[in-house]
Amino acid sequence: MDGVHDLGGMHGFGPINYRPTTEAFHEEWQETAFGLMLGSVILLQNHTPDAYRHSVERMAPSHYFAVHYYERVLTGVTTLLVENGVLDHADLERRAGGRFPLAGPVADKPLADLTPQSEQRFNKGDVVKVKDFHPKGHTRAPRFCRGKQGRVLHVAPPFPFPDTSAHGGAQREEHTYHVEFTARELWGDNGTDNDFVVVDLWDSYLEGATA
Amino acid sequence: MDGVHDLGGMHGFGPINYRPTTEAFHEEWQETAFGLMLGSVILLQNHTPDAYRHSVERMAPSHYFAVHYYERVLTGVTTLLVENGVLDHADLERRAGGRFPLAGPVADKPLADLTPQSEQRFNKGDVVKVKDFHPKGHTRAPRFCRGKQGRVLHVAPPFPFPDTSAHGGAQREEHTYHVEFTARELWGDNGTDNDFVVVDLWDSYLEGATA
Amino acid sequence: MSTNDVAPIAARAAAVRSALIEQGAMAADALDPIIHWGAEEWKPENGARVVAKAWTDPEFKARLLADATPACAELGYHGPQGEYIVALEDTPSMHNVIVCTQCSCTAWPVLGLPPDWYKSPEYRARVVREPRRVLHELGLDLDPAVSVRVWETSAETRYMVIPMRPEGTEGWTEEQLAELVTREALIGTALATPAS
Amino acid sequence: MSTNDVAPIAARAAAVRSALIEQGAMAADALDPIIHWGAEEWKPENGARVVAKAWTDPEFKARLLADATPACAELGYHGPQGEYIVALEDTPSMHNVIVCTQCSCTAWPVLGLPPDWYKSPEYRARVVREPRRVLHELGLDLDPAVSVRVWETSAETRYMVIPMRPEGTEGWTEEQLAELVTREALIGTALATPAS
Repeated sequence: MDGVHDLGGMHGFGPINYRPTTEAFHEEWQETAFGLMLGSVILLQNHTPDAYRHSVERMAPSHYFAVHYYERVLTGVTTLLVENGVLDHADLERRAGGRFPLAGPVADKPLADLTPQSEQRFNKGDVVKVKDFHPKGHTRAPRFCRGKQGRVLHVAPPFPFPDTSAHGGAQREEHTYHVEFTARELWGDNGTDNDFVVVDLWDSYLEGATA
Repeated sequence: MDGVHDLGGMHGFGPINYRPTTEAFHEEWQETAFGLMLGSVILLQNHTPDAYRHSVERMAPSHYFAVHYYERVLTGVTTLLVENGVLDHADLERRAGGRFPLAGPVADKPLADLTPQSEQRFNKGDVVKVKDFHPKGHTRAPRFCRGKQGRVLHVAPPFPFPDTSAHGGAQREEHTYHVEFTARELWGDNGTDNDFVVVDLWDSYLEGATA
Repeated sequence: MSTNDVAPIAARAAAVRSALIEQGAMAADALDPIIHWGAEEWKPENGARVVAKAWTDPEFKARLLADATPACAELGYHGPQGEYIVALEDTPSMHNVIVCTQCSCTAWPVLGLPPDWYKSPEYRARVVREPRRVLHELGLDLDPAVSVRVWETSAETRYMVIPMRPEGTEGWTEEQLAELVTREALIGTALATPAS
Repeated sequence: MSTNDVAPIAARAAAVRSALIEQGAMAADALDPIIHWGAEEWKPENGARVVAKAWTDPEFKARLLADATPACAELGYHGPQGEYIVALEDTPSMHNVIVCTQCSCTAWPVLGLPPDWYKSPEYRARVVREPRRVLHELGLDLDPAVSVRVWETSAETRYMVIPMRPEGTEGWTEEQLAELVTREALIGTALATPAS
């Protein structure tokens, strides 16, 4: 989906609240949210990290931007637990003593029309181009690199293809590639000569190109 | 800027709260916000609607999505009044009795490297392509049509070029064109055969193309 | 953003107004005429009158479709956000609908200030991408054979839709016909329909 | 979204937990080991030990750069979000920095759970587009001649940065060297620096 979660390169964001800290959790509910996120692997049939990530992406943008990371985690996980019939939304709201906003529904026809690629099609050094596709469902091709050309730095092992995996589809595996893009390719005249962004991309997202 | 305000085609937004009403304002502060938005034309030297629109775009995304339209209006106008030295932010917060969040600063080097086009380069029926540019500052080429091809339906009169006008630059005028894009061109396999989007685009945003 | 200590929006609006007045930058009643125009003068009844006249006066309709700005001015409708108005004629094969995805531009003199739903992120995001689904949700089901043009108000053109004249209104007066045209019909999320 | 009637987040988290326990879907202590691992076992001290060993043991470094997953496992660091770890070596001409723009993926076994700043929309949006400016704001000024690679954690590879060993640390023990490597150095927003 072209969602507000796909933040790479977006303008309008201000200073980073950079406070190096050592503790993973600041409040107990954050521990619970994290525990549920990992625990849901056991609680949910057909659970995948991709379905979980998509559940967070489906949050209303006004909610997504307003809250702490672990509120997004809790919202996503709870949405999956409710959608899968493990928990009842009304019961949760009764227990919580107020509204419990969940993420929005999965879109109709969430999948892009991509051709599965079970074989490794590219090698280190190859020039590739990211397809300019815009599925309604989950995808891990960041919008900032779609339609852009880069060079394969490294071939990673095959991993389940998230666009189908997030939607209960086949757990097919495809190689991913560390594709290096120049800042000029990505950002035009705002790019700098010696800045690069490396994006880890599944084979289906790519097509061959020439430098 | 590639900002969250540039909403056309973004996924993850839910049902529209469609309540046809007749009154323009529901609360008095909304009237004040609207009055100040138009009144700032008189209060501000070098005021342009483009600078005003950009002031709203510069709001923090968490603020932008959390509030009513007229809070965005008030935030943008007040930001301009403070930036131009007409009002003092601390004084406003004292008067309001709390924090008064304003929009973020204008980016460095906000302008894209576009070639000014004072002459009408295109005519009805021409095929054009929107440049795939990503300035840090104000622009009125929606991101969803950048890099896409369309057909000129109509040539509109010249109007001040917003990308420069918003940033105190030359008030140069350029023709705008009503450019029709097919849904398939914009949205790929999610498009429908007989859906079209017409975008009103300044000459500088476009280049010639062949069908 | 932490919202706990943010001043109420009404207090913020009042702070700006009072600061401008006390500094002498603005007269105490300076905003009154602006607010009056926004609340009372710019309204969809104006656009409805334009549509009704176009339905009944072929020469006016021709002028309206050729250049809507002077045609609307004939009826007294002009001013801010109406500097260049273009009228979009619905036909049996083409439905038009208006949006402003980046802010909420509208032809104030003929449509009035935009309604909340038109300004919502939901409408702005969705109608360009899935217009038929949005229209369906808003109560307007189009025949799949009818084409849809979504007009994005990205520059200075301000649009108004001329909906199709409903059947069964032959012989109605302009005043009667204008009653059929809501602001939503001028935007294109509704049709002009006789009161049932 | 109207936020007035939303239950406090702590109450929402407790509601999910209590519902799962009372329904028998989950044991009362089922989350404890998960939370223990997140809070105590996955931590940047692990990655710091990996870096210190790479600085002092050329053969380990060669194995780490060739395939970091088994190399980290040699030291006992493996597990969720560490299924495929890639180590990125900083050099005098190349600085590496890690981000996950779409969520907040991190190599938990060697970096620990990500810090709040790494998960912020501000970091996620900005570092791919203006890395030098972001690094400057975070206190790291790079020579313009040094190239920057920003690694976007968009698939299943989990990265860790091997910062350059600071000068003047000849003869230090692995334990001493590991003290120089913060979580921020493993992400690439800081360098490994001797305590001044």
